[in-house]
Amino acid sequence: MEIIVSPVPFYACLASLLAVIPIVAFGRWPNIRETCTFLAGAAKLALVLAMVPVVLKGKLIEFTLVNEIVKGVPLQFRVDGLGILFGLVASSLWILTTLYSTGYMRGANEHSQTRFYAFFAVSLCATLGVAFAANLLTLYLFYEMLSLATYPLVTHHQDKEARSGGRTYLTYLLSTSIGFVLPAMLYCYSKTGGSMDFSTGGFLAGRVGPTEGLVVLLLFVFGFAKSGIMPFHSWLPNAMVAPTPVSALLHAVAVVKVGVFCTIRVITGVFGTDFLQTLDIAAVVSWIAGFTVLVSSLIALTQDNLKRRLAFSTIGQLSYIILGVSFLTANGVIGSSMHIAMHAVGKITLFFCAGAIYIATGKKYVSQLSGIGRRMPFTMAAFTLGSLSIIGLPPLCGAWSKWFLFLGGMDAKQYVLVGILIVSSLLNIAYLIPIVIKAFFEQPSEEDKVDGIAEAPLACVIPLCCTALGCVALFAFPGFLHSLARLIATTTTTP
Amino acid sequence: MKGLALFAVVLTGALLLYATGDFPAWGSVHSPANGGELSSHYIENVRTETKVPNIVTAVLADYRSYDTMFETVVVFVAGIAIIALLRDFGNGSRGYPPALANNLPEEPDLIITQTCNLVIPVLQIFALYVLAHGHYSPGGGFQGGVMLGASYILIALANGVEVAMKAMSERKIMLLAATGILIYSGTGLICLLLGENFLDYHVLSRILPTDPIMARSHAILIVETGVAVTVAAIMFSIYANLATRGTLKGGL
Amino acid sequence: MGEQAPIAIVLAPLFGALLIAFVGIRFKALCLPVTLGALTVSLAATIETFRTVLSEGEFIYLISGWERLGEGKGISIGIEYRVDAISALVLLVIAAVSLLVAVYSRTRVVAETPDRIPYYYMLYLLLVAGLAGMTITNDAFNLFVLLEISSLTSYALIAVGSRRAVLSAFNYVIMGTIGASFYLLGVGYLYIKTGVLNMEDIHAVIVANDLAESPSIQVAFVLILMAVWIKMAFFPLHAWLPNAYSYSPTTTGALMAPLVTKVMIYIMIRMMVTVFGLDYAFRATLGMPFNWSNLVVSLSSIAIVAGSVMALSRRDLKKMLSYIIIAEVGYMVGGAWLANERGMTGAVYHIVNDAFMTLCLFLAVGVFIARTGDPRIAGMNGLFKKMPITMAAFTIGALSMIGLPPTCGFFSKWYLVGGGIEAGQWHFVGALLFSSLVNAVIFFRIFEIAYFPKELSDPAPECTDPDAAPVATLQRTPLSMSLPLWISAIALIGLGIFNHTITQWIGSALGSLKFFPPAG
Amino acid sequence: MEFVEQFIVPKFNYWIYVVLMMIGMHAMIAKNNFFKKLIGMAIFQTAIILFYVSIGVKEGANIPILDHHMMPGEVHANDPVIAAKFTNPLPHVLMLTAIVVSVATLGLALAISQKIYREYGTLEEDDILSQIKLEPND
Repeated sequence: MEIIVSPVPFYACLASLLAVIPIVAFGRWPNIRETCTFLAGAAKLALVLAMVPVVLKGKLIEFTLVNEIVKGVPLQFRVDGLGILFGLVASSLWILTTLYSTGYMRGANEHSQTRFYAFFAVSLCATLGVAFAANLLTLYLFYEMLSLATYPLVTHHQDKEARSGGRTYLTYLLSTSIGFVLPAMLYCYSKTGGSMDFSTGGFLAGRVGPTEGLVVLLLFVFGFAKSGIMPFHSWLPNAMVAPTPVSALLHAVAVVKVGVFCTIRVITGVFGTDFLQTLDIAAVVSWIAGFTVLVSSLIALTQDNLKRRLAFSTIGQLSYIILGVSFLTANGVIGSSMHIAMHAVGKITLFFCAGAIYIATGKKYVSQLSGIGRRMPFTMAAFTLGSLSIIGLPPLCGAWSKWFLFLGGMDAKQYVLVGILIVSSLLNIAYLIPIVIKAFFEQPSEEDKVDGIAEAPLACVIPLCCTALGCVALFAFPGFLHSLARLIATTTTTP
Repeated sequence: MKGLALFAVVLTGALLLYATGDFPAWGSVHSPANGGELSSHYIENVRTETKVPNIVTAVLADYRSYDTMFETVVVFVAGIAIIALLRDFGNGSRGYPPALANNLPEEPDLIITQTCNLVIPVLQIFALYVLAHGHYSPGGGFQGGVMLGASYILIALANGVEVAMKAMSERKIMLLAATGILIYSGTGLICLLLGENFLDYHVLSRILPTDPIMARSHAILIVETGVAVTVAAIMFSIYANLATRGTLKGGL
Repeated sequence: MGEQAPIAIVLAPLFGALLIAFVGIRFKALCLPVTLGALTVSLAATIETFRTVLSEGEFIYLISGWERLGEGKGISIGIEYRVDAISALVLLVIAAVSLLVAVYSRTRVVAETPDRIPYYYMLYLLLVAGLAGMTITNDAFNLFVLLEISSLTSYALIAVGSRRAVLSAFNYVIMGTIGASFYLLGVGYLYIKTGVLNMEDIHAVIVANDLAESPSIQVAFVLILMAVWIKMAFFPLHAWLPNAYSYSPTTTGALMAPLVTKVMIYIMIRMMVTVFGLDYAFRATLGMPFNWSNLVVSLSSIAIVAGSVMALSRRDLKKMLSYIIIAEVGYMVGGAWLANERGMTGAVYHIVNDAFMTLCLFLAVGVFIARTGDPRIAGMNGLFKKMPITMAAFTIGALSMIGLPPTCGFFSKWYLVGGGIEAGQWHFVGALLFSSLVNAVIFFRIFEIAYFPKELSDPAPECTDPDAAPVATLQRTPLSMSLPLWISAIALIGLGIFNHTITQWIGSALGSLKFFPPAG
Repeated sequence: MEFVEQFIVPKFNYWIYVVLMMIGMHAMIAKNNFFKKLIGMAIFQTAIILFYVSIGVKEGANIPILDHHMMPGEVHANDPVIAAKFTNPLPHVLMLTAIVVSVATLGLALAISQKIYREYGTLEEDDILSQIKLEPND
């Protein structure tokens, strides 16, 4: 495969990190500060977009920052299909989220906004770092950076609830990454004699037996607990104490997707799908993911807090992605890759809506939402679109990824798991659609009655409309994403 | 705790005794330590290499002079450490149990003072002899220095620390102690400045009117003097601080 | 002058101390400048030495100019310095840390020991001279003399502190003397069988006369190991350390905590590598059904776990850090005994890292105590808001202790855990990871306290110690305190990023050694 | 009896040093009184000196001073010196250093114990520990 050496991925990563300096410097002038964030976001997106055509041609973009960070392992960026797909999702949604958080943070009159924007930018840097990491160590470095950078965001309110939420957050993420990933990574390092480059066939291929392979695989899968796989999922609902923009971008897009992204990298780049096939151990991961899908959907049904319900929904959806890739078939990988983008667009819409509702009315619970659709028609319309996309109904983008996941499962002849996928889609309907019905068709209680439309600030409503329309648009024009996903599938699986 | 201590001690003892079975016979001329190249070299070549008959002095102040310099520094460290810990810098005797307050007889005892006056000059002369004769007989800087220090301690014992402090004030102690080490390390430094390694005395023949081998012999005397000065000052200082609990008033 | 640089490393602090004795006693204001000057010269000499080592490899400096005797390598009749990449690295750490702490001490020494400033700085400089001398010497007995210099100075530097410090200093004297005497005995047992005192010569004689099975050599090995273990506070011989470090004056703690244990670990490695030889160190069995490597690695796993657990329950900041040091000692001892090159590299690399990590944390804690007057963890309430810059540096230090990238602590773990995996010592790997997690718990609990302000239920304890003069709390952090703190924090990241270069240096010194897989 | 003849009699000085050292070490660890600990320390260190000096003994050798052995007049620089005629000087040199070190350590330890007495009014470890327990700090 042709390799182009270019520092663009590094610059894309750096763009948001450098933005921290002006953000902190202009902390006293909110308008300038937010402009800086926007500029950084635009620059980042532009850099990522510039790489897309090159990657679509089947080339790789590589940049080595440090020749040998430890013996034999460079600090290196390499952009391939999967990386660019994820980077694109994260950086484009960052701009929308920035717009949204301007409205949200000012609307809610939050404290320490400068800190908020600064750490947000750092988190994005880490996210892109993970996306473009060329080897396991680089990936791990940025993974840990993301865990730490998001802690101040999760605990932004600095109250008792934030404290316990933050504690759970770090306990889960750090203990799994130090306790599981680090030894697994070092095991790989000592097995391969120093190389940890993600490669098509997997760098561990042929070097471990089934038992060690399974142990290492599980260490990785559980170790990247950002993917919310059960039983290491409970940080995610607890992290919902964060301000909504954080929940939206980080806990529906960046952080959690980093988790699944890492898992995909492990399955495709560390082990390689072919090797896993010969070891015949991927089914274990499939079953864990399937279990997570089912159980999280059931739990979501019982949640009254809107954001928590969405969080459990996220846990389930993330496991779709893991499930898809663990089928080890081309269609499964396509479905997983596309679901990274599709779920991101859909879920961020839902979170934006939840935040908008909170800003406009102060309501957090599903049971309080009766009749709110009349008051906030745009928000709730967007919510409906987002929900349908998550469920996977046409004409919304979620349909595509679910379709490919379904095909992948059929190819792998995992009919039970396919059944679980279908059941879980039904459960999605069960926990999302009642909200829509409640909002539009129930009568609001007396004290909630407001005449006319009372939406959240415009800065909140515009982004959520954009993403909702995005759900539709991606259904209509999935070609670009599909070709990326196909590229990923062809480079990682044998047809 | 006691049982544990006994266990540890017996264990260590058993270990040490276990090894004695392996030792060469006591007094053996051919044991590695006694018959080895290192010790034989010192004995056989000390005359040609340093012209110092006392082999111990030669090894101490020439072959292993770096060790000896730091040995002097150890003394210096002990001296300043004790001052740093005990010396009461005018804060009064805060924290003293009342029983310890100094109640000394006003008048020093006549017989003791007179005897001391007799002994002290002799002692000091003898100390200088021990120091200077270290090349030819047992003796040297440490021994001479301790005697010199003892003479001041004797003054303090007889007349009280204040009287001794008149001869050897605190400021002087510090200066002398540092000077002693400076003499030693300065000798080494001169060698270094003359273009040889630290403490390589033979190069001193360029500034001393002797040949390189005699230069070693002379240099040994110089550094031994340094040792004596430091040791004398610090010995007295340790006594003065310990005996007066840092007040430097009164005494035992 | 380049070839005289090694001796200047030790002489500069010595002459600095003498200069203070001459002028500093009268002009107290000159003490600190003299100290700084001496340490700067020492640092410059260290850097020069380091450059020589890098360009020319390991070299010998003959003190007194006595050439070696006889054919081939011969035997040494004088005292030599021997510098290789590892000792040069340790020397660099000593010089850099002591200079930083000296800068830091500007306000602290005046505040805590106002009437003893010149004595304090003399002891300080001599401690540095002793540590550097121990690191650089190639003579087993000379090492004992310098060991005693560093011990005596550290006893005194601890005992000038508060009421409790004196007591812990006494315990330290007892333990330290046992340790030093064991070392002396060990050298005696070596001497009786080999007849030489130079470290390399001892090794040569052991090999030439095939003394590996000799009980005297084995006992000497045990004695020397016990000695260095006592001095480095290797669990369960650690009892002297926590009180000594936590009750001593701020500067003493900040100087000793990073350096003393680390230098002793270096000495242990030196003994293993140079005196006894790795084959001996890892394989000697003393007639027991185990070999040393497995035994010591198991002991260090216990040390790591025990140190971490004890740190967890401390409420006093410095004490908590002291127990973490005990755990860290376990890291390095274990790494050195893993019997493979990666573990040894990790151990040496961690000496450097741990020195700067402990330095950073002790300096930060010193600033907290100076500002709040409260040594408890609870006293850090709301500090993120009050002093964000200091907290940021503390955070870097803490992250390094936990072992999160990109700080150097992560890369130490990388080598140590990697070495553990390679050696198949899974309990050591487990202990390291456990300790990382415990450190994470400890430090994030501190972060929570500092980040989530809360009304304190009980105010800072009244000072009941009549001798501990109520030191006024500072309103602002002076530059002399924040600058060293920041340099150490940045060093943590720098050491992490350049870990490959550093380990290559270490590897160049270890390269010629043969690492044997542990038998059984 | 054979054991005594074989292992103890020819090396009795090593046995003595070990016994002395153990006495000192036991006092250092187990004694309650700080001053007794220091006495133990002195015994401990002296025992080591005994050990070292024992190393250097040579049967039939004289003290390591050349002129003392060879009368004035017979000494010429060319005369070979026979190593077997002089005791080993090196242990003596080393012990000179060790003595100084132990004096310094003892002095410092005395100063520290004096300071402890000043602070706590006693040198008994038990009493001091019970005093510390009453303090609110820690």
